[in-house]
Amino acid sequence: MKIITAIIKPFKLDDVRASLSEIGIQGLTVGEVKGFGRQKGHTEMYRGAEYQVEYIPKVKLEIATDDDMVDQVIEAITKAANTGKIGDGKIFVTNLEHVIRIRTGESGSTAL
Amino acid sequence: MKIITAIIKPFKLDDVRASLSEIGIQGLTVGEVKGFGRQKGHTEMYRGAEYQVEYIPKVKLEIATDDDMVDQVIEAITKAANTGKIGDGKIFVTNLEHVIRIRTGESGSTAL
Amino acid sequence: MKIITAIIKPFKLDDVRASLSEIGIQGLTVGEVKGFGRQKGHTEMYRGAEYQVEYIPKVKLEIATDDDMVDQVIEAITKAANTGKIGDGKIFVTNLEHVIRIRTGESGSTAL
Amino acid sequence: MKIYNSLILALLCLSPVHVFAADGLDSGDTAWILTSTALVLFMTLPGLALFYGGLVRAKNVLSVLMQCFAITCMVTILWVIGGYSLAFSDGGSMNDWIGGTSNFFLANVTRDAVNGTIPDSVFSIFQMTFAIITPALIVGGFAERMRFSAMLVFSMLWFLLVYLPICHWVWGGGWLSQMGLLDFAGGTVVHITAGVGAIVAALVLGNRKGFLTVHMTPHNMTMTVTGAGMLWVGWFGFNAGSAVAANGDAGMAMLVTHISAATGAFTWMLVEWLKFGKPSALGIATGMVAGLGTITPASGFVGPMAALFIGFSAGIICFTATVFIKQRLRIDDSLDVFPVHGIGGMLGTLFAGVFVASQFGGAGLAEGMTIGSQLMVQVTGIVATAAWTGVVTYLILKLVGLFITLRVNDEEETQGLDIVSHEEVGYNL
Amino acid sequence: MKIYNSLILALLCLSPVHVFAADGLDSGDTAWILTSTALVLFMTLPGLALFYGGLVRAKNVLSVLMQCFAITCMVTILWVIGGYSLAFSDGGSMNDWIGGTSNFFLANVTRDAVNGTIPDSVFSIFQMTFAIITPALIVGGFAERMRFSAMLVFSMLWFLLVYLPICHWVWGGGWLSQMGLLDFAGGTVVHITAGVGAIVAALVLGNRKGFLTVHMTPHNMTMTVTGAGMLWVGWFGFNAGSAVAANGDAGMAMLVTHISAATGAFTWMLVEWLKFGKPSALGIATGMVAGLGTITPASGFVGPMAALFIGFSAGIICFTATVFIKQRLRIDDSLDVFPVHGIGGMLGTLFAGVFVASQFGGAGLAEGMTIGSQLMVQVTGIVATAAWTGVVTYLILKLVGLFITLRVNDEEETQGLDIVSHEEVGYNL
Amino acid sequence: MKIYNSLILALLCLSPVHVFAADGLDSGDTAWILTSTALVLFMTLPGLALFYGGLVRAKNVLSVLMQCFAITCMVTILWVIGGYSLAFSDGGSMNDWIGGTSNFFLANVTRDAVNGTIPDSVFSIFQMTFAIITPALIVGGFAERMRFSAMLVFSMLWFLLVYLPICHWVWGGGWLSQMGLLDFAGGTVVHITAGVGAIVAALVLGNRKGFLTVHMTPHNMTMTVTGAGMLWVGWFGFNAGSAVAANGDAGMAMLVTHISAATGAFTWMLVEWLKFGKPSALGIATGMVAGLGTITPASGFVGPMAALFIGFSAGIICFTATVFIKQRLRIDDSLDVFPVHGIGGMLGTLFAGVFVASQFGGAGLAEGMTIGSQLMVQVTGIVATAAWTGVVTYLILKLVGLFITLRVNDEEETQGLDIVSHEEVGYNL
Ligand SMILES: Nc1ncnc2c1ncn2[C@@H]1O[C@H](COP(=O)(O)OP(=O)(O)O)[C@@H](O)[C@H]1O
Ligand SMILES: Nc1ncnc2c1ncn2[C@@H]1O[C@H](COP(=O)(O)OP(=O)(O)O)[C@@H](O)[C@H]1O
Ligand SMILES: Nc1ncnc2c1ncn2[C@@H]1O[C@H](COP(=O)(O)OP(=O)(O)O)[C@@H](O)[C@H]1O
Repeated sequence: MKIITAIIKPFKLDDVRASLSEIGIQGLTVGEVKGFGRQKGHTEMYRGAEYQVEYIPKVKLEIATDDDMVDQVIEAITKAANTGKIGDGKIFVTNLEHVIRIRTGESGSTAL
Repeated sequence: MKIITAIIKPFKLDDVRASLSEIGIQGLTVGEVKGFGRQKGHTEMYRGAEYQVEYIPKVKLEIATDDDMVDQVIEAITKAANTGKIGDGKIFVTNLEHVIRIRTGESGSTAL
Repeated sequence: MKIITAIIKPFKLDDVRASLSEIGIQGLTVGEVKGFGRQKGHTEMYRGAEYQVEYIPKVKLEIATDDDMVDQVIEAITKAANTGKIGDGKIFVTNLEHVIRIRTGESGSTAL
Repeated sequence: MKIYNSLILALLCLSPVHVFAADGLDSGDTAWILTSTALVLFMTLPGLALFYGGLVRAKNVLSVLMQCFAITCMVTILWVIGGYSLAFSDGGSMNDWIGGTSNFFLANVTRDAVNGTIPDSVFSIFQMTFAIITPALIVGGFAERMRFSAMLVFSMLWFLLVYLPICHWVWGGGWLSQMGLLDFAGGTVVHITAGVGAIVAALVLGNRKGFLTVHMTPHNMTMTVTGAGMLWVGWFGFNAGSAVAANGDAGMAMLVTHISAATGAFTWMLVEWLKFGKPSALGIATGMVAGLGTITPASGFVGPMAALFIGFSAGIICFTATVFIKQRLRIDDSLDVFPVHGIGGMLGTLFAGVFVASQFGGAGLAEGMTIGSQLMVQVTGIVATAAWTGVVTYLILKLVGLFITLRVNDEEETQGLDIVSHEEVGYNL
Repeated sequence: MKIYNSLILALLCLSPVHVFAADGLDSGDTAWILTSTALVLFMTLPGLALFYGGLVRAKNVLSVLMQCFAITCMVTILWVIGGYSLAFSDGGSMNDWIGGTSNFFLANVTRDAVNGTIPDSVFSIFQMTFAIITPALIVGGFAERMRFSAMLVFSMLWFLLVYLPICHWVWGGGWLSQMGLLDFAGGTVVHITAGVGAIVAALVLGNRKGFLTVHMTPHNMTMTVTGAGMLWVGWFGFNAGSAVAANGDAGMAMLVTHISAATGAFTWMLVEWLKFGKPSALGIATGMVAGLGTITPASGFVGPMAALFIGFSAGIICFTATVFIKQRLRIDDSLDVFPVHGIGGMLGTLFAGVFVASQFGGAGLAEGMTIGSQLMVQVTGIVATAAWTGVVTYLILKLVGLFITLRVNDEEETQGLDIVSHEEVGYNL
Repeated sequence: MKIYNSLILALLCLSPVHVFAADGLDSGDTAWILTSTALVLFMTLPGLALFYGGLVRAKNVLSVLMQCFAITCMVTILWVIGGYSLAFSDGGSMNDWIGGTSNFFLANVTRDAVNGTIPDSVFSIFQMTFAIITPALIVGGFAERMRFSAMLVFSMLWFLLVYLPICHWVWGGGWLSQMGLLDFAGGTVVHITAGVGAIVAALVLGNRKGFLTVHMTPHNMTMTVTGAGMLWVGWFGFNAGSAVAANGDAGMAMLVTHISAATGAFTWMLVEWLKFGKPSALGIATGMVAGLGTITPASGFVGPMAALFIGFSAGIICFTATVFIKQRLRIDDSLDVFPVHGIGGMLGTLFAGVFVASQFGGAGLAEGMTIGSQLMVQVTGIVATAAWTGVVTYLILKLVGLFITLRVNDEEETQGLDIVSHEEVGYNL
């Protein structure tokens, strides 16, 4: 199993969720993060004091999934989150060794 | 070493912490996340506009631990976080290659 | 590739960012978390009710990077985030199998 | 001299309200209208700004506060330049339609000028606060999507071409006032104009992206409830201040205003409880505004029992209108200005024509009027106000749209007006 | 005629306060009570609502705002129907205990009715704002756990069976007023009843889950401080408005009110600093409320030096009571209504009996009274008010509990009342 | 007798303002000053506290609220003890410089004492609210870094050694008042002293860690805008209340105050728009305060056209000063008290000397004064006030610094004053 972590633009969250649902993904976990990267933030002025906003609000999605779904998930996210502009974000894939569903104690793929 | 990531119901945080302490876990990191899954949110009405709240507030725990503690940790979390109702959450286990304690520079198990 | 996750004191974020920039790290993702560990929080009194604040605000950094940069990154973080006092935090290294840049679809090191 | 003495004394004794010096000034009345002015300004800043600000998404909160603030400033300046004059001075041959220019730059508002029993300066600033809140109410119709510059130009023209004439028609001696229209504190002048203006603006600008499909829940209901409380308190100045005296009329206006607010709020809450299963803070606060808006035109004319009825009606009818416009017509009058203020203002203007009658505990119909004939006048007032407002608002928006893009683009709307228009964020918690 | 002239003029010159016209209305007094009414409403909405709302956890903030709001509306309606009449009209043979029905539906509150030097409409709405805030204060006792429907029914019965009779006893000509009880602005009528009502409710409902073990820190201290500021300002209307005139009594009441608030706040802060090592914003704000509650019954009777002493005592004694009830008795009077308002009200009612004496700079004892005999009256008032409130509150809750579950269940308490009772959330930041 | 009658009547008819009884009390004037007192207190709590509180970082918000609160309490107590006496009673041979001790502990502020047409109690509490807000304004200069205990001691001494003497010089019959300085509502007494005090404190304490390099954006602009709205409304009491009567002077003061606020705000917004590309909520709110501070000394003397000009100048000049001090001088007067209040107060005090002239629509110069000679007086007032304030503030801080560390250490500054000084946090959302 894998964990697929995606950092995307916040306003794309709904689209990404929708296209993940289409390919049968039923669960995921979302967190708010700030991204530093190539994309630059805006400048705010406060009574003559200038602040470059360096962090950009991003959303982080974590999806635990079976190995055979990984490519589909990546594709679904890539398509839905793409705007072609800098700052669209990244997808990271890491190995998931074990998963347990707390309610039932099930483990492995059936716990997803 | 492993990283054990648990997504649980927020009000169970204190119980889980307590039972982890009992088995000797001294450190962990907590974040607020929103979960999408089988559990459904409530419906809010605002002057006739209806919104299905799709995300459910969850808490994400990350615990870095030695391999031999993994089963105990999983058991402690499962027991403490279980309500038997949908949405109790998941536990994910991934591999932790390396750990450093910033204060001392120690690494490996002693850094946990 | 690796993912380097660091839990640090919030007010050290700017220093850490700066020293990561120096060694050529261009992207990272930051989240707010609360840490439980050896460091203890302060006590708050509210009209005679006493509350021990158990969680300490921390910042979590995630940096995806090539294998050959790992040591430098660790060093940069350790130096910049160190105050020598309890609660300076941890660095975790895990394996990153795959990375995709959403904007271009690039994958692997060039996507970082 | 003796005769003179006696005359004065007779006057002193007969004066229904208060003894006042020869120049007519009454310090008690003046005190109350000074206070009322502060209360009505308080309704807009921060009252309405908070009430509205809490209802939008966090990314647009400052844009709403800023719009209320900028309108307050701009209308003040316009009022000084010519607004007061066009609304309240004698328009000569045009007086049916608009006031004159004799008071441009407040020429005659001198330190000693008296208007009734209060200084003219006080009268002019009291009225100014009404002129301020009316365009500010419209902000709710186009919230979260209008460009700031377009908003300023639109509000300026709307104030000049809608507010000023209608204010003159009703309160400045124009044709509706000559006809005997009963509008004590602004059912037509303030609420119908704002309500109609808002929904026309909502239609011209179009719905927000994702209206009724994506989450657009209030970002801070505590802010909205705070604003609601301030509106309630401030409205005492609005309605009881409109007596332009500290007397029994003012007292009764305050009493009925309060009763209608409470009844409107409670009714809305109950209806919501019955229909949707839960009573909500937003519901009770909205019902309160509906109750207040509806009693406004009637507040100086009716008694407590009528107020109970008016508040109750407001709760039911404005609720129904709100749901209808959103769910059926699917018009994104974003903060429901029309169903609450527009419908409320119409309702109240009608009720004023009925409950003014002394058999209903009212102040009594004017001589020669029957309930029927008064109602005809009220309907005329409502129709004229709504029609003029609707048409002129539409034309202004179309005109402004020729020169300035009215609406931010999609990406900006997604990012939120706070950053896009003001390069600021509401919260850094 | 000359004689008549002279008489009138003599009257004009002798009138201690103000010249007024033949019908007795004084525009200055009216202006001030209109203003005071706005100020006292402001105390509840948004003042008290924010003060309380900030103290609870984020998941319950709207429930508190909503309870204050709904109580405001409900009490208003009840006041119109019969409350004003039962509190302030003549109860005939029952007058010792309760008023009559002659003013049901505000029958005699006509446009011209005068009460002292102000319109009766103004008097009745001014008193209404006191009737509103009293049950709203009790919300602090059962916060974060009472069901909304049960809260409404309880508040309604409590208002009818506790507030109205005691208000009549003290201010409506009932037995305590006949005895000469000194309660200028509501030490017994408002603060003791609210304080005792709250702690009884806390006991009957039981402590919140996790009381004193899990974190229940205020979710938004800025909201609480905002509310505190509004309470302070609004209290000027509460106490100085209770002079029912704009004169020296009102001025002195405002002055001593302010002094006691400041002293109470500063004292509480210092005590906290000494005892716990840090002075807190919550502490200073709470001390302010204690100082205000305590001066309330005495505010029209005492001078500035007494106010310093009263504020100082309030700071020390209410602080001690708060810590005692929480740490020793472990009663979850969640927002400390009893130690602050209950104890404060008792303290102030006692002090009124002492510092009214002219040797302490007070307005002077009534003829035939000594400090000793006045104190006996004050103690009688305190005991009677506390006892009646305690017993009747308990019975009401038991009664209501037979028909409606008073408290949400554990899971709902965990989830928070905002979602559970109102399907809303405070913040979407 | 007839003659007497006639005389009285003549008096009645001539009295410019109002008939009043023999003891001189006027209920309308009293009502307005009671109200104004509430409004000016409202400016500090919660107005200024919120305005300032929103501008600092979240970790310091309670420290700012707490400082405003504690200053309010402390100054109240000092005012009762001796402040009122030193500011407003006759200082005998020292009267040029400071008042006397005859009114210590408000000895003569009895229930019946009258001051002009209002009770002395009302006059003394009205003036107290000015004494409260002035040191509270200074909080903006040393925000986010001063220790709470040092802040209390400093504020106490500053109040005694700066505020009281200057208040006596200008309003208590001291040398500046004898000279004929025009300062209607506090350009010198309040704004110049606060502005100069703040920048001196900023210099002595040093800049905040990371000033102009790390992010120090306002943590809650909605709070700041809320506070701004409250300041605007409250300022009506500040300026129009300074007429100490409900008459044409009060009315005109309110009108010009409002105009200047609106013009200052709008101008600042436009300048910002031109210079930085975007108009901001912070900008418009700051311009409003600048407009208000600037009109303050002139508010009772000038007419509407002058107000437009004064507001406009405030918008331009205070804006320029703010940017200059921050970007060029790099002085961390953290919330810009000097450029807004200090510069604004100076500007307004100058303008008062010009626009008072009747040819500019003002109330008219005093007999024997020309614009030139009046301007000389105004300059003297400005220089004397600024110099005394600057020197004494500096000395106080140096003195206090000998005994108490003025500033928190680096680590504490990083952690934030809320936890460090008060063991509390603003938000637990
Ligand atoms: N090396 C990295 N490690 C972790 N997160 C990164 C890394 N590089 C970028 N990110 C995240 O991806 C987001 C987008 O990256 P950015 O460089 O701005 O644009 P793009 O995705 O188009 O390359 C960043 O805001 C950050 O959150
Ligand atoms: N595949 C997944 N990947 C990541 N997180 C998941 C996944 N499935 C569920 N979750 C998380 O677990 C939470 C609980 O899941 P849910 O399906 O609602 O109930 P249950 O845990 O009882 O199966 C979700 O809210 C979500 O945060
Ligand atoms: N086993 C662990 N797993 C995950 N996070 C941990 C673990 N131990 C500590 N942490 C995180 O590191 C932070 C610092 O740890 P702490 O024990 O307080 O001090 P130190 O880093 O000096 O050892 C904690 O607040 C917590 O966020």
